[in-house]
Amino acid sequence: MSILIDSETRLIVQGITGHEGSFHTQQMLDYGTNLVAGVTPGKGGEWVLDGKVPVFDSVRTAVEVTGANTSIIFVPARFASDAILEAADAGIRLIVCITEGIPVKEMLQVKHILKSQDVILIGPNSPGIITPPHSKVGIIPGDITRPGNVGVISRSGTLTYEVVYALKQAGIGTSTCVGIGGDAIIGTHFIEILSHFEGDSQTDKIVMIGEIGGRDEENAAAYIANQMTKPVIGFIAGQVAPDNQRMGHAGAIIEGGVGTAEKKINALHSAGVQIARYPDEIPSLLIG
Amino acid sequence: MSILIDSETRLIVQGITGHEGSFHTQQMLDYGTNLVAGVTPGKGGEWVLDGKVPVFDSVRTAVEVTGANTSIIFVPARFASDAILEAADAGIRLIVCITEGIPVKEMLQVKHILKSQDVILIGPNSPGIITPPHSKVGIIPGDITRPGNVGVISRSGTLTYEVVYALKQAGIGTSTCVGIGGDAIIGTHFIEILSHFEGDSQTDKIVMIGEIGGRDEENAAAYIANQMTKPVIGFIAGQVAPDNQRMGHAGAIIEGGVGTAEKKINALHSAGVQIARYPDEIPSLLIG
Amino acid sequence: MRLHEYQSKEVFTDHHIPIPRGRLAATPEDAKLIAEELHGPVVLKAQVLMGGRGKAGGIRLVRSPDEAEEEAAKILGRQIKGIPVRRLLVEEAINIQQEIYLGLTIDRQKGQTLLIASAEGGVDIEEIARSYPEKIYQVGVNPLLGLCEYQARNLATEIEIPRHLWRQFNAIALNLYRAYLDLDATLAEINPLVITEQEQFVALDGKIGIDDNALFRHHNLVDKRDISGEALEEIEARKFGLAYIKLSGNIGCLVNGAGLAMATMDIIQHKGGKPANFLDIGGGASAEKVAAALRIILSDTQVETVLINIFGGITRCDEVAHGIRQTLQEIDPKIPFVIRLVGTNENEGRQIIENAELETAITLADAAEKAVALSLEPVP
Amino acid sequence: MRLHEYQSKEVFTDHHIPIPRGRLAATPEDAKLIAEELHGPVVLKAQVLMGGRGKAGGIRLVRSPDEAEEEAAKILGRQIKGIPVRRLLVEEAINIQQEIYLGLTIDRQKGQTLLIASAEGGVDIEEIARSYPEKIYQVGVNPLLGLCEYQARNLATEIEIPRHLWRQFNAIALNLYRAYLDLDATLAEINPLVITEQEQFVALDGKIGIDDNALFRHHNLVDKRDISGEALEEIEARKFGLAYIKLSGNIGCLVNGAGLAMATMDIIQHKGGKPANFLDIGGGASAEKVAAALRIILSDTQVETVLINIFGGITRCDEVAHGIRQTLQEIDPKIPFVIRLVGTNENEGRQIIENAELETAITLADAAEKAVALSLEPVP
Repeated sequence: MSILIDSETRLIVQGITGHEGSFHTQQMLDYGTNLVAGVTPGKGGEWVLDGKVPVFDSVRTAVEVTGANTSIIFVPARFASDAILEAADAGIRLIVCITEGIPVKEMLQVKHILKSQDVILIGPNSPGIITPPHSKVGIIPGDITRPGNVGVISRSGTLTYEVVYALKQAGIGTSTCVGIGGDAIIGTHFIEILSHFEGDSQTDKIVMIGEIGGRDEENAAAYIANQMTKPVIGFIAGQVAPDNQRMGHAGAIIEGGVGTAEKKINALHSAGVQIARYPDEIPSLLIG
Repeated sequence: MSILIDSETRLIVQGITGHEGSFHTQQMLDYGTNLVAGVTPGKGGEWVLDGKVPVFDSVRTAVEVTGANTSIIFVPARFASDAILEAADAGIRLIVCITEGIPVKEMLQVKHILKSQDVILIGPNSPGIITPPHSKVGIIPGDITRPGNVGVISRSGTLTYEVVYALKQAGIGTSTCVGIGGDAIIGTHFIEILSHFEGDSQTDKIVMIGEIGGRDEENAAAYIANQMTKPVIGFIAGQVAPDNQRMGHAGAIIEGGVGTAEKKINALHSAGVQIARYPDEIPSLLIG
Repeated sequence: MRLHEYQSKEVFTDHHIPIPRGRLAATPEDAKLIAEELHGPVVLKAQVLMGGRGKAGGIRLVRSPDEAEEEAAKILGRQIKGIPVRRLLVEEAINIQQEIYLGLTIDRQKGQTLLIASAEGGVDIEEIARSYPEKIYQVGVNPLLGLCEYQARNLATEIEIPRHLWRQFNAIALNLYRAYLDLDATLAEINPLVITEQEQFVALDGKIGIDDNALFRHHNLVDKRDISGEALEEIEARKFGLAYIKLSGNIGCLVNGAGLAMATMDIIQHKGGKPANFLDIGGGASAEKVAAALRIILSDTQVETVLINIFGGITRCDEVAHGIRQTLQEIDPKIPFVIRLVGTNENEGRQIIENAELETAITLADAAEKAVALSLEPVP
Repeated sequence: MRLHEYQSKEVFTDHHIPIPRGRLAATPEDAKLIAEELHGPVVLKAQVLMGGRGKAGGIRLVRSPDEAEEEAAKILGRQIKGIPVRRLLVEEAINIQQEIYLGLTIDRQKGQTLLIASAEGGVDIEEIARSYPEKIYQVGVNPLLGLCEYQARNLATEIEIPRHLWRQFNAIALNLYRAYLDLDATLAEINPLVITEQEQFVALDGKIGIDDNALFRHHNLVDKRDISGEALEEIEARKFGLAYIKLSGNIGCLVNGAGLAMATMDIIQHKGGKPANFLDIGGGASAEKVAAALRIILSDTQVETVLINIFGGITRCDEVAHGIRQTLQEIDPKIPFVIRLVGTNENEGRQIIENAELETAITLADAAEKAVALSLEPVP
């Protein structure tokens, strides 16, 4: 087993004909993902990637024709929030948004709309999800992972690669790796993914990669202390980051004392999470 | 038993210090309604109606102090949608909005917000609810009803009075009478109230008073045919109304053939509803 | 409140929806001048709020400025459904490739706005909706989110707008929704929305209806309200906040509440009489308002009997009775009245009326029967 | 992107939030002139984006136009945290009865905007928030509905605004929210919002921060961006879409991805070295962008070693390698480089680098150790 993506996944790619969309669609196909269609308004009826993937004008049509249940979004930031809403409206149940740079105002609205719907949004600004060895919905390079029993959750992109690669180098495999995205407003936070891993029979340990800003790690710490039975290893990037170039007082008022790497590390440590000082330390903590 | 209001009802009046609010608050008190407080922003701390009713600045405070669970709204149209949202946000579970003239755009938003909340909105532009002999949340004159086993639902104001009064004259009593309101966008439609009456042990028969426009009666007809076991007597006002001064085609397109008194009467008749030709006929149909 | 075609088109222009070039003309000379400015064939369109103006001769295609002047003179002299034509819209004639229907209105039941489109627009759209409902596409708009681009795009797909025109179509749909929101409209319709032979979208005709409850936000529109299409009584009624619609019968009705007013008309008909009007004095009417209502009823020369049916709630029967007595003291109508007062302060009210020696009734059926009987008697 | 106080106040005025009378001065003479116009005491406020300008002498109350000129000359000659003061806001002095805090910002966790208020505004608001959190009131705004009047009113109650001022306060809160929406702000703050002795609300100081991702909707603001407070390297970096922050160490870092860039800095520190900067080239950077990034790093004279850490995903290692080689051919930096390329096209990339005879590494730990060792060697 794995989390979020499995043998039932039927994936469509929104923005399949764009530069990134087409490159990563090929990568996902090569990896073995069950990719059933692409969507690019105005290009419906074409077949792309050597005629292997049909393109539809709308998510709705793609879902009707192919029975898709999962979508990955590569459309430009200007159109991405509309793409998320389109996917949700068409009945897609898992939406992975790779696009970065979506305005906060739009994401606040999208998040509120999705609240009342039975849909999971990963991202935006996420590297996606990979379940080695045969399924990925995202841009995480396939060859840097191997199958295994460690679940990985991260707010970062390339830092995630660094970590799963370090695991692979140490002979440790990944059950599923989820990049939840680096933006201020994201669809799914650490806690939800932790709970998926807690319930996943293939996952024995979890690596959680946080960074400075927000209080997602602090919330996760409380959740781990109260709800998790599986061991969690943590790493927080930004320990030597300069003072955040904050503006105004409002952020400080609502975030209170949280947000620094030190506070996050302390919170996680108190919750029983072992903390790596740098990514290369993670494998030894998992083995040890 | 009765529907919507009962011995658990703890009522506040939003707009209690206004002309209408204060008059009808007195009427409701005289009738025996369990009225616990009023709300008028800026007048918190006062006691009104001979010092019997405390006034609060906000619904939230009123709820905190008095444990109110029901609200009736008399505030002017300009402020009424905000008042509904305030009540819902403060945890009120039944909101009766008497105010008429709320812009449609605001009501569309209010209705969508309330959808995701566990709250019943009656109205706007409703005469309210009365359960003779001791509780009313609204402006229906108390002395024109008597307790009994007939549930009354109506879209109109004074026509409702006419009907319950005709029932009383004929010696027939009312379990609960609900005015759902005459506006285009209302919180609760016939169907929901029919279902309450179907489940109410005190109600044996139901009188449903509709009028031209919309398709609420047609929907109710379908519901009655499929879900109701109790007999329903209907009356539709506007049988000789002039052609609705419709503008454009859009209304005709979406309403299709529905909306006229004739269509509504036919739909209800097919659903087994006995139709009165005019209000004074209703009692004989109930007895007969 | 309804906007004229030319007003709707001003709104379209403000919201970046293309319309034909053209201007308003109040005289045949204006029409000629505008036709000269526009070069080439022009269309003259009578600006009346009634439907069916085309069949009534209110729309003419002309080839020259002189012809424009000539035809304008004819239309401006005409009445359409009893309403004199005061102004014409003079517009360039458009080469039409396709006529589309695009409209926004409220779905009361679902509590949302619908965007409606059909590949076959034009005057027969209602007939198409009835006979070929599958040709009409609808999409519900979340009122908290507004119309989304993907929704407009999906609609473009369904009515088979050519792909290279999607962007234009989407912009028009989104702009129409924006106009609808900005104006507190309950209807915003472009019919037909045409694709020209130059592959441009143009709003050839438009209708906008504004939510009367939101007019307080749109004083500029209220100031421009066109009352030329309304009966004098209706204009007077609106001044006093009364809902009045003139009908063809001889029993004048004064009632509180729209539902009760309709039921009163219904029962008059059932008892064999004919209502002269619908009149709702609303809730809590003052004596002055009642007096105004009664004056409006009595100004209709067809009225031979008056039925006053008041079920007091917010409305107080004594207040109504004062209004009646006041009016009867001013005007001596010399026609019979039947008055029914029930509810709040009915005793006080009846006393005032009794002093005036008017016919009264207790039940609605009784009141209607008496009024009908009186209305059938020969006028003295 | 942050707005200056004077820019924020322009926004307030556009949104009907009262501000003190006053204007911007670029010279002492301007300041004198404005002081004369305003009659009476004025406040001179240095327009810099740094916090703490009051303590740094950037705010002065003066009694006369002559004094205004004199003090303006002093402030305009000054630097605040290294940034020269180029402009002053010259404003009428306000008689303050009470200072309130009012702000809007994003709560990332709940995914909504918070309206925050406190009866005790002013420069110590963060201290109040820490020591007396019960004095800070917050209300969450539904992003689909916007701030409601009752929410503003409830907040007015909680911070004990006198009742006769509720209407004024509510209008300001609602207008501030409108400004926040219109500008795609992630912060809009009035601190202090003062009640004057004349019982009027005035926004005495304001801060607005705009969502960088939404700047495409606000070209007018971007054009007015003030870069006087930024290091030259940072301005250059923004030009190429690079995220760069200068630090005080000697190991220049070039990394793809913000998280990995931070982790790289962290490991450098753990291995005993000191990062000279944070630099994220983003995803899928071209050779040109990499070259620009490298030029920026090398323009920092404190940099004695460069660590390049690329984990290719969207980013292609060969493209990065080309960018590096190109720059090294242009500039001969004469300082050691450690280069780690992993992921997409890493073999192609390594080949390009190997030809250039640069130090390479496989793991991040290895790369960091090598870079730190090199950075500790005496500069040749």
